[in-house]
Amino acid sequence: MNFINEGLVASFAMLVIVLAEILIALFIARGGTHVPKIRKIAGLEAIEEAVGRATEMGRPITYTTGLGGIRDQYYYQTVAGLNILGHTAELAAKYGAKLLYFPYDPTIMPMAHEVMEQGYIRAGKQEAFNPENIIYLGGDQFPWAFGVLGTTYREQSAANIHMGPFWAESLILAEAGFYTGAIQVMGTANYHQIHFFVVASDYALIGEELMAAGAYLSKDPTQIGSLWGADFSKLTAIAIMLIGVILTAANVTALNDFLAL
Amino acid sequence: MIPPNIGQLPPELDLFAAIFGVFATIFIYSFLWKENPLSRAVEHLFVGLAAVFTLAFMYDAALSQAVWGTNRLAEGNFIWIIPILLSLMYFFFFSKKYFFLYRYPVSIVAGVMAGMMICGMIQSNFLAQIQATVELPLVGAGVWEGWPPAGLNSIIMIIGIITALTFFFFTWEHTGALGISTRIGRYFLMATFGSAYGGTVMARMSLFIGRLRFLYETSYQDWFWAWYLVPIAAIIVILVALWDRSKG
Amino acid sequence: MPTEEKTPFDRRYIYIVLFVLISIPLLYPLNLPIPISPMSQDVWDATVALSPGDIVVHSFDFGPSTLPENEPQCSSHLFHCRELGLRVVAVAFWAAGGPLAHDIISEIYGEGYENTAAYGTEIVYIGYIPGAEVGMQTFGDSTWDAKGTDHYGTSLPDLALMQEVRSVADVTLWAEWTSGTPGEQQVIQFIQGRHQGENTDWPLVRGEHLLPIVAGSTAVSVPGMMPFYSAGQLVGILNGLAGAGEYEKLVNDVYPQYPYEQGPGLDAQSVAHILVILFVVIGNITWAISKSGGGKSS
Amino acid sequence: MSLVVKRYIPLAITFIMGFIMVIATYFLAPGTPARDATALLTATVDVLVVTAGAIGLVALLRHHLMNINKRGRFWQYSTITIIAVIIYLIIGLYGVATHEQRYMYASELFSWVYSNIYVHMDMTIFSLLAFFIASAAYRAFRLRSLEASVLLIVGSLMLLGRAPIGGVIWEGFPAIAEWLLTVPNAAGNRAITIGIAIGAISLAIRQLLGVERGYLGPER
Repeated sequence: MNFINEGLVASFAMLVIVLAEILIALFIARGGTHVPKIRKIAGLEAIEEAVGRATEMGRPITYTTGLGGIRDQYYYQTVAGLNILGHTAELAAKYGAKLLYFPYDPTIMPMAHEVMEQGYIRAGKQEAFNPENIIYLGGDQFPWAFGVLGTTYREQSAANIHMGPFWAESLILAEAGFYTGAIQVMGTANYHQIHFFVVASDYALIGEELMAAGAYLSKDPTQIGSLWGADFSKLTAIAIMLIGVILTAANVTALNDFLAL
Repeated sequence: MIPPNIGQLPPELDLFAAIFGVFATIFIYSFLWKENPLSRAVEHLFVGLAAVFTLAFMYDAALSQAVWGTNRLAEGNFIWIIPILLSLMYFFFFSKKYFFLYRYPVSIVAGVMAGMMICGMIQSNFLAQIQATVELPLVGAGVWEGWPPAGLNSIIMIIGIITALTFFFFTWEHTGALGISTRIGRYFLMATFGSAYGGTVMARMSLFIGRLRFLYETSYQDWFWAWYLVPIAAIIVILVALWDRSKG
Repeated sequence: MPTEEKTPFDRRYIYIVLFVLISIPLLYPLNLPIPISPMSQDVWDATVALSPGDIVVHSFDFGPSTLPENEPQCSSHLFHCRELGLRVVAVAFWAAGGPLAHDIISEIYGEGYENTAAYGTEIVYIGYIPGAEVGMQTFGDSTWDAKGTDHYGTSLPDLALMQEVRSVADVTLWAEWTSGTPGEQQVIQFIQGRHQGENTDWPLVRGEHLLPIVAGSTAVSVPGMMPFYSAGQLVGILNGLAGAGEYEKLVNDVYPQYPYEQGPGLDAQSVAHILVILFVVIGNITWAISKSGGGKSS
Repeated sequence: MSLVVKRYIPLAITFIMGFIMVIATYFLAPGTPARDATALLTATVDVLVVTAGAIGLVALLRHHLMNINKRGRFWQYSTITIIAVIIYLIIGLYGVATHEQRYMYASELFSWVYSNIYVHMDMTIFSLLAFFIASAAYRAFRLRSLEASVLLIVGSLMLLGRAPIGGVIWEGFPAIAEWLLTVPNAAGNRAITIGIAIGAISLAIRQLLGVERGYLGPER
């Protein structure tokens, strides 16, 4: 009878290390002892520029959170995308631009509604929020993508912001922006699609940058603390890899044996 | 989930499907030239069908879990009424006052998924990747033979992984040694994206080739060939485009 | 930035050239030679290493939209498994994969195979298992619990083959045909990862016996699979249409009765790749000219 | 009070569920009754969200009906959507009514429409990517900077290596492509993968603790 399930000992140890680092950093930052500065993420700075441009041109902003729902293991990207939606809605309300949001999975419609409305409330323009700007286009990949493509084209949107988990439709969305000459800010952590965003959009958020967006935009010390902790986790990963490589070269298998536990 | 067929459909429907397929294909491709009434019509048709398809998909999945699964409602396990009732809270989407009730089903789903995701991420995206890096061969028989030698590959990979990972440091300034490392890391990321893009072209082209083969090779009982319709569809597209332009 | 630029070369010309030039090899095949890539060879090697009677799971996790790539991959591998005398348990974790898998299996095992004597001993088709990764996890832990009956309504315990396959520990090879999620990553996370070391017949990877997984995927997903391939979590990969064509060729060399059909498609691929490279070159030349022209590009 | 019901109870539920799932994975042995009980939790996920499909459909119908009603832009096309929804829904409901197990897919016409009408549009839209990938490469693969050049050169080498013609021109191309995939690509992807794992976990922690300003987070 094992205490920890077979084959998961090293995994549990890693989980404990990562959790501990993130939580400790989070609480240090919350206490105000040390709040680190975050490096600039160009893609997130560009959102304000995009919203501003759309306002100037009097054309709408298109926003999607990709094929994200809450019932799949990619929901963390959807949550990140919704956080940025809240921020974009706040900016759009402040400037008075029209923001169109296209939910994919109907399960997130209430959340998107709430996040958008909160953004408008923060900007002090609750009355400007129009639920009709959340347009459902069916919860299947290509009808949805074609719907977004067509609507973007007809509305001649001036800014396309796509943040969340994307699959094959990523390039369709990127091309939609090219057709209307829109400024495009896109981000995803689905690594088989990031390259499309890097190639075809103006600003791309790569992988982890998407998940860091919520903390980055909120400027909340607690959330920044969690990023700080995540940095330590990455440092730990690098350290384990370097030590492990050296040990393996020296024919010491202790670390390898532990990782295989 | 898909049960055996009930009833038989007349075979003539296949002919209809082939005709529809050709027209839909050409109308959608006409979007490449310009957004036009035909592509718009196909788009609206497709979105309508998709909304019902999504509903059917979700409904059937829920039904097979809650009612027909082992030891579920159909076998008299009435506790499965609870998730069904909870799911009904979603309908308060249309109410202003009780809107927040959707949070109850969502909170359960989000929690379950967060837990599953954390474990899966640590195991396969974190630990397994570290493990694989640690075991890259550097010394040993045959490691430095051939071209490129496996040892050199290992060194390149280790440098690439570590420098690219430093690119994702958010709370430390990218200056000094860290700055150099992130610069190298960016080149590795660019190489990753370039190779991924180049490797993807094949996949996208094969989809188009598949469609062309549908247009060129589909037949119905050897007297009707799909490509007969291609010029007709093309003429319709041109006529409609002219009509649309004259309308302004 | 790409969107700001007025391209002197309208995108529509690119579209037309592409459309016309790709049609040519489909109508008049060029019959270029096909080299076999190591990733496809690995799939072949992993399959021929099994002994007759071993159990292979075929998981059909793709929809109709990627049929051109996935179908020749899984058909040729399924045919190969049948010829080697391996026993096959087929499942689908995509709803759309359910009816597709039936059609593909019917092609290899013959129309109406579900009523033959081979059904239940050599092949079982369980059909669509709902719940994506959750369904996978359940199937890996206990095959009978994931779904009560097979695709045709027979209770799983009534099938002789399923009496032997109670969990993934009884399986010797997992063939994953995928074009997205759930796909190879979910199998690695929720099946391979949870069951490591449970069967000593499995190959040893980093000190653990791991369920060998071969995957066939659209070429998009393959770069993302590389970490898993080099880490040994995936044994071999069929990469898109090229991988399918290569495997068809490998099978065709040993079993000439198997049709080798991807030739014209691969020729068209070659044309397409050359075209894209040409577009990139032309793009750079026009860009260089417009740049030296002194601010003409707005 | 209302804040408790609206925010803190759902937050607590999320935290507890996440905690249970982690504990179950690491400490409850497979096959034990406790583990099976947590497996049931995952089985409820599909059931819990089922009505969302219906609200999506209602929202879609409402959007297009309003558009027709006020004769908005392209209102004629809205009627196509509505007719498609109504006909397909009737076919599906017919399946529910006639099939013993009440599945929508059970109607043969329903799956026929899917695999003969729907699929044609699906595959065609997917294949639009062949055009888009070519024109995006044309626009974006420029020798603009050193980084962009890496993208361009690696991309072109992959293009040559992955098509059969590459091997015909020079037999080294497929080997280079293979090397690019297995060494630099794998290295970059592994870094991204590790980064995503940590980013996702830190996001999940923020969410489970309720500090993320999302749909359940504190108001500011």
